[in-house]
Amino acid sequence: MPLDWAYVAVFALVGAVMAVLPLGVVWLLAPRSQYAHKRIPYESGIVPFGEAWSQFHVRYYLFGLAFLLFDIEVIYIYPWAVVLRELGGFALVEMAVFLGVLGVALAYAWKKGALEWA
Amino acid sequence: MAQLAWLVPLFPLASYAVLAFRGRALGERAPYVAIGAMALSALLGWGAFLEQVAGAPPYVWRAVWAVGGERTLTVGYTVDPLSSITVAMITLVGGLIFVYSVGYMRGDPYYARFFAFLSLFCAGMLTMVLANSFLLMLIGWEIIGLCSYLLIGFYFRRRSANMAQMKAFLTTRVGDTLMLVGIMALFWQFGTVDYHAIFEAVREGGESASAVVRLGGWEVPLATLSALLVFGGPVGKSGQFPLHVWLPDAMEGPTPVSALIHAATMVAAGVYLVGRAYPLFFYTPHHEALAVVAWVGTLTALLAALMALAQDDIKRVLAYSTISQLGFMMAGLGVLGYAAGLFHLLTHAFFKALLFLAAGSVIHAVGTNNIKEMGGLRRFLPVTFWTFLAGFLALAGVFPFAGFWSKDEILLEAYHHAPAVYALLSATAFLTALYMSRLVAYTFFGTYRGPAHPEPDPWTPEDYARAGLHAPHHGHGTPHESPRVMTGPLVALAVGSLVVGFVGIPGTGPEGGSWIHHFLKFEGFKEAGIHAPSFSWPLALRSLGVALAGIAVAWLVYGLRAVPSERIRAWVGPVYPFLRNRMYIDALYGWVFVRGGLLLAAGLRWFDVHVVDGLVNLVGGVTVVTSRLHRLFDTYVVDGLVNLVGWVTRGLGLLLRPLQTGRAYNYILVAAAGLGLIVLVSLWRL
Amino acid sequence: MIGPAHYLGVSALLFGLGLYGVLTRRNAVAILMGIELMLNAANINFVAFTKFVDPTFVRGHVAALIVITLAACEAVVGLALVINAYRHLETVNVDQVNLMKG
Amino acid sequence: MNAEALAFYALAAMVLVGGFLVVQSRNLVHAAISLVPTLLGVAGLYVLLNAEFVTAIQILIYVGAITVLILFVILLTEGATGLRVRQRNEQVPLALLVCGILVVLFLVVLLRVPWGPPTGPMPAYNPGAVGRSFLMPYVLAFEVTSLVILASLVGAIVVARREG
Repeated sequence: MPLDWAYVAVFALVGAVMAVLPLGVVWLLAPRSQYAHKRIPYESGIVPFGEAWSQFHVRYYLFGLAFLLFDIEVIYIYPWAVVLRELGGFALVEMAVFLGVLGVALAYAWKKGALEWA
Repeated sequence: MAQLAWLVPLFPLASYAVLAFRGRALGERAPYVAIGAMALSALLGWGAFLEQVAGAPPYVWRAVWAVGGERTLTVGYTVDPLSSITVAMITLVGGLIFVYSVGYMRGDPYYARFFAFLSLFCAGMLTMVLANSFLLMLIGWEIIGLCSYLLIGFYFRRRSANMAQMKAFLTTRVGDTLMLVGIMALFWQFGTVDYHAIFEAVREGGESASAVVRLGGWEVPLATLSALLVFGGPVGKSGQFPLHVWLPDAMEGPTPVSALIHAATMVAAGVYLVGRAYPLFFYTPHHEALAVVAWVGTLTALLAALMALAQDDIKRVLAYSTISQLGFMMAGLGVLGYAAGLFHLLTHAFFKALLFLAAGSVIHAVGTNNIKEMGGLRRFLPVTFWTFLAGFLALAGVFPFAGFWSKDEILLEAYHHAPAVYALLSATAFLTALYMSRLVAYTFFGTYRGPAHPEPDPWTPEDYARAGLHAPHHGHGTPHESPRVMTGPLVALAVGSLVVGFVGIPGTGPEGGSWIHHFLKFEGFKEAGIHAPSFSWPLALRSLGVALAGIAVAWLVYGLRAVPSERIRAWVGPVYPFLRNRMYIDALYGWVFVRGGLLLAAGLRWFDVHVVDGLVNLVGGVTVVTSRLHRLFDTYVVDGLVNLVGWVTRGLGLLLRPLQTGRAYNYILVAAAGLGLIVLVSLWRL
Repeated sequence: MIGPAHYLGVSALLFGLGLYGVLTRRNAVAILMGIELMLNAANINFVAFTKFVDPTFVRGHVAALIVITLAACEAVVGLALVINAYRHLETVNVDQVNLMKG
Repeated sequence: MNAEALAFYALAAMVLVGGFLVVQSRNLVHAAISLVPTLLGVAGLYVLLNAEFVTAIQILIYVGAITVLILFVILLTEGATGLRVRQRNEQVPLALLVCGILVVLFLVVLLRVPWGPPTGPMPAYNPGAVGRSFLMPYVLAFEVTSLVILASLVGAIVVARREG
């Protein structure tokens, strides 16, 4: 078992290296300029004012919540799929009911326009 | 199939949800939802039933709902012969009633609501039947109670309907309360509400099963007490004496409701429960709980049959006959006729639903409930007449209709186990034939008399306007036959009333017994060495003779008018008004409970007005006088004190105000501190 | 050897941190984050109990998974409330959201 | 100190430091981002506890979705613009006291409990065991959860969309 997780650790490590490596290379190789003007965001534009954070529209939150709630399904569907062959029709019906209820949720979200882009 | 039986109550429930939220939009299409759901339930229910017929073992599914220490609450369902045959009956009869309602309720401004309630009702009933624990049973039971309240008062603009629904609710509540106490006693005694566990415990008669309570010097076995308390529920729901008073009044609901609630399902719930909890009654010392059941049933059967003789409202006659037949079932169960009582439950559901629906068709045609204002209807309503006749023959117990077989079984059991019950039930059978013949004679024979007082429309023009309908204009010419959608179910139920009884023909099962006896058997009998009496020709002929005698007497009195009923009425003197006024039981309850309650309230009010208010006024007067005398004293000394009190209160308020901040995080802090305290205390005990 | 007490210790500390966050934060979202920490502490307990006390039916895992589901639902509804409150009252500080205070 | 202990202490430190940052960062965005190592650390603890499936779900749902949603809402509302606002209420000392006492009590309890051996072996294949549990003894919970999800979705949409 622990060996299996070693793969995960290696992957995580490689991922981190892949993220950090380019930055390090750039830091090593890129030439740097010392002018004060170089430190502003746009060299040839208007200096931005206000906060860098900008607010989103609520609609994007609705996508977020719909995503999260249907993401949860994996908790139930994955183990179900694993034992489906073993438990047979009963499991199928149980999952049909489960998905039926979630289908109602989806239909509601759809009808309320929570899935409409723009 | 049995594994899917849990879906059976869910289809009507879903139909209810759809109709409750979208019913208005569905309008005329509302029944399709309800009937479709019912059809699906029927499909599954019949599948499970046929599986049981084919010999599948009973299927039980249970899940833990809650655990509290040593005791667990489980929920789940059971598919066994008893529950599956009852489900099959409910879905079939219920479905036919739904179809009938399509025609009967057409044009009603609250069409969809009606079907919503019917669906919810069936959902509750099916839950109650399939439940495998007293807890889930109680949930279904309460849904049934709620729906009966809603349906009886469906014509909510009618004051009489409001009164009837309240009466039904409150009266059955008396029984339900007893039953709840009984269930709690069982839970306390056995630590579970699961049927199987409790029944096993009483069968084995272990330590917990033989617990005893002291009631004023008497040592009563707790199991017997719980059984009798649980029986309180069926007494209320199945209209047994003395809680039968609500059932005739419940005829205020639309006629399909009467058929569904007061023939096929709700009243059957009580009988079913007694059958389901049979071990609880059977394994009491000397079967004493069963004896109570038997005698309550017998008394109910006889009294209700007597009262039915003197009623003029077609539905009320049927209502009393329902009470009487329920008494028959209870008596059958009570005299060790387990299969017989439940068999009668099944056959009765068919022919009583048929009778109610046919009566509905009659009312639909003539616009009155009073049989004295009908007459000669067999020419105008041929289908209704012939189907009603089939139901009548079945109820009266004429060979070969269903009622003959089931009633004969009960009488047979009674003859062998309780002769006194047999005698009273035979008399009841005679009375049954008599009052039903009277009903048929008044309604379908003679000449058409026409309604003197047509029933008023239950709705106001505003109701129709809101539903987008036109108020129907009344004014019946000659009565006319009902549409196909109503007569179809009648014909189907009439066929049912004939053939359902055939499962009770001796020889259809193994060892010369009937099939139903074999299918619904109670294991306890074999262990206790009790054998079901075998079919006997003399007894069967005797009960047939009793039924025919009843019909003959009625024919003489009401048909040929050889002895006019008026003369009999004069001859029996005060008996007729006694029966007509329901033996004054309703009046008695009205006096004791309703008026008693009002009197108590009036007394309390008088006490309040005269004694309490008097005291208050006295104190007030004295205060006024003294305060005038001591005004100066008041101004300086008392005011000073008052101000002092004010200041102290204000100071305290300022001091305590931070506690009631209205800020959640303060409260959570206190909760966390409380958690710490709990941990500290339990640490100390660890 | 790492035993149950180790895991429960971490869980107790995490629970304490979460509770502290819930008790002291003014921002509703920050309070929600505190709650998430407490829920995670509970989940650590569930999973640790499964391994060290009662592995039958992996009950603790089932409980933890249901808690995660409920946490997601709670976050969704709670955050919706936060958004709603912000749009109506221009603040997400719970001590300023006091419409229910008399 | 073996590898397991090493991993445990590393993960515990990650969880607790992350948790500390979550509750004490002035900047809410930083707090939300600190949630990530905390939750990942908890996922690591699940690995040590042989709960592979819960680990996967922890990463997928908690780290992947809930954290994102929280960040979303922070940006949607005051976000970093609220930096100048006081972030703590007035009951900090009391809360510190209560939380401290509570944690100490918890630790005392769990040190005093006698831990016996487990009642049985862990099932070999984790998702399978979870699936069997969900579909056999806990099927009611399984179905009811779908209703909870339905209710929260409907509730959230209604609440979040309500205008004026």
